[in-house]
Amino acid sequence: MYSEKVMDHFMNPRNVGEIENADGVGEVGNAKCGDIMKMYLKIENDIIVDAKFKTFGCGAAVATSSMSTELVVGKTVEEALKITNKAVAEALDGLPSAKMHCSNLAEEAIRAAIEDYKRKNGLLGECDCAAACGRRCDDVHHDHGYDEDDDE
Amino acid sequence: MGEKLIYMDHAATTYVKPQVVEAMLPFFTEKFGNASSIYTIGRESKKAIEESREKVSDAIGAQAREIFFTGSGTEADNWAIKGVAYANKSKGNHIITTNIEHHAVLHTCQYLENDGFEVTYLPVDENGLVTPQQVADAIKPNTILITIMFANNEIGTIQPIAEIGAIAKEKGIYFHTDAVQAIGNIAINVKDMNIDLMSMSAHKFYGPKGVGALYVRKGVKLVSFIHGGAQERGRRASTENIPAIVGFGKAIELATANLDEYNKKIMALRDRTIDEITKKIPFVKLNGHREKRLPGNVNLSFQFIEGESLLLMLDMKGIAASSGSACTSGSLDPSHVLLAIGLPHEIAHGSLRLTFGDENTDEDVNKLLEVLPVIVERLREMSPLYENVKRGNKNV
Amino acid sequence: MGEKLIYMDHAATTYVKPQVVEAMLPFFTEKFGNASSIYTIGRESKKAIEESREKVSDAIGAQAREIFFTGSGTEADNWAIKGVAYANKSKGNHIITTNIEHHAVLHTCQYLENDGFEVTYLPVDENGLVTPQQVADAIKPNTILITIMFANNEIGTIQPIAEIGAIAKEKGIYFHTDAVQAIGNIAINVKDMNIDLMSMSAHKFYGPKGVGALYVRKGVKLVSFIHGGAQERGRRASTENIPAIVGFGKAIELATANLDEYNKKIMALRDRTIDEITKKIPFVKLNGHREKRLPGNVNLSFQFIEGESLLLMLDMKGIAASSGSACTSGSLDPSHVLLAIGLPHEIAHGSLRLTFGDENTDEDVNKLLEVLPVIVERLREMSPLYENVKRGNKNV
Ligand SMILES: Cc1ncc(COP(=O)(O)O)c(C=O)c1O
Ligand SMILES: Cc1ncc(COP(=O)(O)O)c(C=O)c1O
Ligand code: FES
Ligand code: FES
Repeated sequence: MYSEKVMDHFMNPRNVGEIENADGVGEVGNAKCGDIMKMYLKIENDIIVDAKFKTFGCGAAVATSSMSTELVVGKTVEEALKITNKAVAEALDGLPSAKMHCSNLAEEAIRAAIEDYKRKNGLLGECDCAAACGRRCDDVHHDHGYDEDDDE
Repeated sequence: MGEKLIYMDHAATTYVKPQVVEAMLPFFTEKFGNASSIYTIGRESKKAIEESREKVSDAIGAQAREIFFTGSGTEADNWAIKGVAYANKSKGNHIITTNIEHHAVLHTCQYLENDGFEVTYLPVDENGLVTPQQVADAIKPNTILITIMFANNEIGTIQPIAEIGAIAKEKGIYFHTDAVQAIGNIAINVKDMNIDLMSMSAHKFYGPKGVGALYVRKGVKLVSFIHGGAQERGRRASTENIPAIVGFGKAIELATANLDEYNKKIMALRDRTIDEITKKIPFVKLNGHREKRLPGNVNLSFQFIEGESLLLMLDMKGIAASSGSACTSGSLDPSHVLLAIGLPHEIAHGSLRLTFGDENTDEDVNKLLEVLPVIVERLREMSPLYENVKRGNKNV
Repeated sequence: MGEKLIYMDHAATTYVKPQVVEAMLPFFTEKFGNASSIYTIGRESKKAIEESREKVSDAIGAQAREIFFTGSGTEADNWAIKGVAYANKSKGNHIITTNIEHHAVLHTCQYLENDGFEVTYLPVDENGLVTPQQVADAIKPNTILITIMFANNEIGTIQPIAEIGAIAKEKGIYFHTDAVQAIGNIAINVKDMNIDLMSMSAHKFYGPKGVGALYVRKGVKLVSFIHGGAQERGRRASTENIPAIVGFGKAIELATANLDEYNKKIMALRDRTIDEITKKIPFVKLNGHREKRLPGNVNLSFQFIEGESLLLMLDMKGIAASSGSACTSGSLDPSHVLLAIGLPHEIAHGSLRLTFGDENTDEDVNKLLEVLPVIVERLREMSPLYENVKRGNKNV
């Protein structure tokens, strides 16, 4: 079900933990649907120099958390915002279709952490706020393991 | 992984015992005749089926002609429930069940609700039990069927089946029980327990997959579910799956002959596992009734962690287990059973089911007790929910 | 009997090929994991199922996701017909079929007639054929399904499936075909033939019993038949019968790879049998179309004798065959198929079906040609009907 890369990032997750006095912290997800991701960013001169995470969730959730911390480090804030869940999934050699939504979590955690950084630094434009975490349980977990085009 | 696999998921399915495979094998190659045929190898197939039917009826205290082979436990459930419902709809349209049934029962009931039937889903207590009184109270003049599972597949809780059977009998209402988890694992006598219909499946007691059986008490009004040829006395069409039916018979014969000893053995593994894990690991809860539970079933919730991650890490250590977390299936809600016994979503997500069987040993449990605490701790260290606890805030 | 069995009843069922048994075996014992489980042996099971699904879809020109495994060919027929009927009843309630379908189709249609559907049973000609024109003429505004078998199990007649498919497509009506006798025996491409749903069963082409498959073209509206767990993408519940599914895949792969050669071989046996028997034995008639027939099918009616007696005597000589006589099943009427092609009852009773397969040889046919005339003559000598003939009265 999972690629070797997913299993590697699951069994040996990179950057687990917290950053004290992080410049941005984002927490997304909902324990109710079985996934919460918390992302910590250290940002210097608009560049992400360190990232750490904590995740409550499935193998895909842990692996995408791990991969996204690797992807953001060294990027500017604007570059990091362009990282999509698809990019995270691709970097892991793909995810099973029922698990694609777990990669949304990573994308949103990055956004939430950056938003927190922007807010703390007075960089937030007026209407960015709602966009950060529009993810809701019901949106993500709509399917029951069936395929998209099946009628039942 | 190189290591020996430690399989602790016997409620999901079992391997097929060598004696069972051996009994099946001739029917693939030499004795392959269609049981409807009148020539020698056809008659041999017919005979093999009837011998198997007798083994099944002997094991549950029924008559051979009350046993019908099906293609799965799920098919038996579908047939029993739809079959009784449609055959008796002139008498009423109300069905009583519980909210912790297997999906084979629940989804069938939901299908019937869409077709004009009315279904009462009895709630269970925190141990997963319904009471005979609850059943009695739910009966209405239009009730035609009570369907309550013998033992639950997730938390192992065993229902008061004989008492419910007695109530059903007194009121003249058909009583079906899904005994897929129970049969071959605990002693059942359909007559003593007043069971009218009972679903079984071979792959839960070292028989093959893809073969089930439905016990239908003589006299029960039931319409057919799979229409076609005249197999199974005209009640369940399809060329008989002779190797699998033979395997069913052999497996139930072996299971019944050896039941007490088998139970004693796996109960010891179960009890030791429950005792030691709850002692060794904090923030853990046993799900299901402590005594009224299947001999091989352990179901525990570990707070702050998620089941799929737990399973994957156990798998890396060579241990196969299962979970009630929705993340294993990618669906919305965790197990309806764990929610029904009152677990909050996030705790239900952290559940682990270990079901012991034939080949498990004390060493297997040792290995589990060695690796599980480390894995739980490791996942908790990764969990944002656990931080709060370590900071002294226990109301996460 | 001591003698080698000469099996000439491959349309009833086949032995399972050694390569197929070999492919299945590991899944009983070592690789027994439940395909819904996420640990290693569970994922291996899942993978085996998906590989098998691809073999099936490759064999018929479908996509893997259009194949759903079932517990039998009969279940596939029941599911296809009831599934389309109930899913589309808001559009109409009329179904078109023929009067020579297998009971799996006929009895399902009759069940639906009791539930408010209207069914047209098209008559066939003396060869067992329906014409595309008959189908076109039977279509009404409320027609939702056409279900016509690919090839008949008794007389072997092959219907003009592609032409009927084209009509169905043009009219926007779902087209199901019961291809249980055809698949693995003649080439089928569901896309070229405009087939929307197609039933298959492994035990007719050297695969195991108790496993079928339904091809469902992407987009077809179909309700589920067996409700329960989320197996088969949520459309057919039951723990997957992995050994059998693997066997299905292996068997269809072998059958397809070898189809032309296989056909040539058994056609030669068929044609020689037909030619020589009709030459050697008087008062005999070939049933079914002479050319448009399954490569292995011979169906003959011998006047003045009864099928069961014939089969029993053949069995004593070590030859296994089948008959359309009702006496073999204990029911009143002889085969509905033989009656539908216009045979009088007494002639239908005297029918013999020989269906050739893989292991049959020219020597087998020699043996048959040696014993059959003797048996027929012996039974005729016993028959009061034959007396009249011998007395010169041919209008029996
Ligand atoms: C034409 C036809 N349809 C359906 C079936 C039923 O298949 P199964 O025996 O696998 O249920 C058969 C054979 O029995 C058949 O010949
Ligand atoms: C309680 C219960 N009922 C029904 C079933 C369905 O049986 P099968 O998988 O044979 O269809 C299962 C197991 O899967 C079960 O545990
Ligand atoms: S976290 Fe629940 S499915 Fe990934
Ligand atoms: S003669 Fe005995 S059943 Fe027909």
